Amino acid sequence: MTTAQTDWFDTPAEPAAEDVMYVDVGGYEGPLDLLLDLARRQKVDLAAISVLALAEQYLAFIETVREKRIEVAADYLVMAAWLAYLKSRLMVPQAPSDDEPSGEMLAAMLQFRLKRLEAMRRAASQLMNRPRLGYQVYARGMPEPIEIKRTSLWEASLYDLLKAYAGQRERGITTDYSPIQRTVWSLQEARDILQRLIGDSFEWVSMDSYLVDYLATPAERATVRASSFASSLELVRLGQIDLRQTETFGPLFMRRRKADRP
Amino acid sequence: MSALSDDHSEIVERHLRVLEALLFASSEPLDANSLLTYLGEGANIGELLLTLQARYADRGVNLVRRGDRWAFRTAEDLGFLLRRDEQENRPLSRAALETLSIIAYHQPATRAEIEEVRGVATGKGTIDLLMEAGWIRMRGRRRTPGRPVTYGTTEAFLDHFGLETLSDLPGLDELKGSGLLSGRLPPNLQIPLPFDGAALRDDEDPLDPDDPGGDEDQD
Amino acid sequence: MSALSDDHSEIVERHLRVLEALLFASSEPLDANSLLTYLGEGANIGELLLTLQARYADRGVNLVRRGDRWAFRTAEDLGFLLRRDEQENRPLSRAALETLSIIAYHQPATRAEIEEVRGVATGKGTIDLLMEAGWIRMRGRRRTPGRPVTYGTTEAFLDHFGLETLSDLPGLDELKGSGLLSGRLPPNLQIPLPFDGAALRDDEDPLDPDDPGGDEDQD
Repeated sequence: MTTAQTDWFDTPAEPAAEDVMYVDVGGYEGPLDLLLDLARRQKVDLAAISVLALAEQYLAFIETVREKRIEVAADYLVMAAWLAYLKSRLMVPQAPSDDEPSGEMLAAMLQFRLKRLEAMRRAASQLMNRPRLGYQVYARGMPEPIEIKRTSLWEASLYDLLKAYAGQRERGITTDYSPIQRTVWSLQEARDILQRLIGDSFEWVSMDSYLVDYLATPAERATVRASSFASSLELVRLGQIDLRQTETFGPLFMRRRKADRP
Repeated sequence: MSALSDDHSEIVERHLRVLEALLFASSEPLDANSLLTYLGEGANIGELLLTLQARYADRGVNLVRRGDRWAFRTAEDLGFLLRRDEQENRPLSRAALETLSIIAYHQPATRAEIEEVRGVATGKGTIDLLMEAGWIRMRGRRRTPGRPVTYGTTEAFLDHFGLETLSDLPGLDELKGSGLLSGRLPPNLQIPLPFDGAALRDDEDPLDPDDPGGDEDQD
Repeated sequence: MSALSDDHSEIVERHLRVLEALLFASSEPLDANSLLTYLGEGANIGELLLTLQARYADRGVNLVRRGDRWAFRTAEDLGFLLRRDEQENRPLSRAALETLSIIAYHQPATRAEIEEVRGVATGKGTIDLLMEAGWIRMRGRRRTPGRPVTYGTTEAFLDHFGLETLSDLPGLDELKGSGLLSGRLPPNLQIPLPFDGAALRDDEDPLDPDDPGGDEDQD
């Protein structure tokens, strides 16, 4: 919607009837504004305007604008459709069975809306003509503001204090703390060690005796055994060693495979 | 005159001096309650303010009431002397003026209601501009589908336009009498519009806590 | 009274009103000559200003002369109305709390010692704030190179935290027992037993005479 550039205190000059058709729609603040302007040109009290004539003028105006291929905002077209409907209701006598509002009621509604808009405009201009602050009436030019002097009362509880102390002592400790590295044998690691330990020995030797040096701590036992066993299976698959177990849960023996000898 | 009434008038004079000092010092209107905190219990603040108002009635500076607040302002008839040229007079757009007067006369009013009166969509910029000027505020939310925000005027609005209360709006009675303020009703149905102050109406809910300015509007 | 003097006093009253409005609304004191331009020829501006000054002499606002200029100001005896002391309760920052607790346990402590425990530089503001709150004081100077100031707590500190003596501060076992320190502590962690008593320790010198608060700390 275009904003009206016209100073609305200026009552627009009354144009001759034929001039009406040449007014640009852009000068209006919406369809109601246009209707109000058209109504004013009837030079009568809004209560006494001919709504039918008004509707016809509006429709003619919109028609002219559209013939000039000027883009008309949807608001104006909605109003045009409504006025066309109003016109038809006013011209055709109402049937008794008709539940729709009568043409007279619709016309009264339109008059009411026009009167209300005009009243609001008059109210706005009355408001602006009042002695306004900063225009006719003035406030204190040298205000003496209230000076606020702020003093802070600090609050802390003994708990806060102790928590702060304990917190930072603990912080100091954690900087020295180094997490215990759990030894985990990787498969590659276990395989390298087995290769190294078996060497060129073709004797059956139990796996545990190879690894006894590495089973020193109970914590490492499981990972050493698991990784070594898995690696030994891999070495068997590659045909590098033989593996033998005489009984269930018995010791696992291994030796360098003969065929593997260079 | 008895000693008692002497004492009394001495206290009244002291109170009046305090009120003068406070109201003179401030460029913003002050409300009676905060003034009372400077006087101590038992002071009849309402009567004191009226006394002060009467004293200044003929002076070049008058004590005026703006809603619940009071302020010294230069006398209206001397405005011609004081016109400040340096003031930047940015006239309000026609859309803003109309929107302001519709809110003033129809409050609490939703945006849809403003648009219904103007017959055209009201840009958000217009409402924002009036909010920024400090003349309108969000009052609450209408208890209808969509819970639209309702707008009303502020005390700064009263102050700017020199109104004591909303019922001082020019032509208000006439407009009410002709039914023009009664929303969507046909012209022959006249329903007087209640013009209460800041309190929410039956069909208004308070603003949501996260509405802008929702807190300031609780006072 | 003759008709002539009636006329005269009417003109004077009108002039006084104009002066009131001008002086009230002006954003700066106004001199007699510029005021005169609003009154027209023949007005005795000097006399008018003195009349106005006399009228407001007992009021809450006075007309005061500042050099050649005049202005309304709040009466001097009511100036207290325009000042307000506000006390706000504010929680201590974490840095301040930590610094305070280190001083409490490790006193007498120098700033370097505090920083060593905290592992971070302690802003001067933090120490100043604790001094201002009245919880710490400068005790003396450490007998080491640079003679750094040693800090300790005050009686106001004991008072605020509800301690009878510094030895009421909980020790290691109590801190562990109350869950403030976790169980996983190296065995060599020591919580110092706070040094009680205002007397200087062997490695402390008294404050220099020109240290702030050097005198009060001698008691």
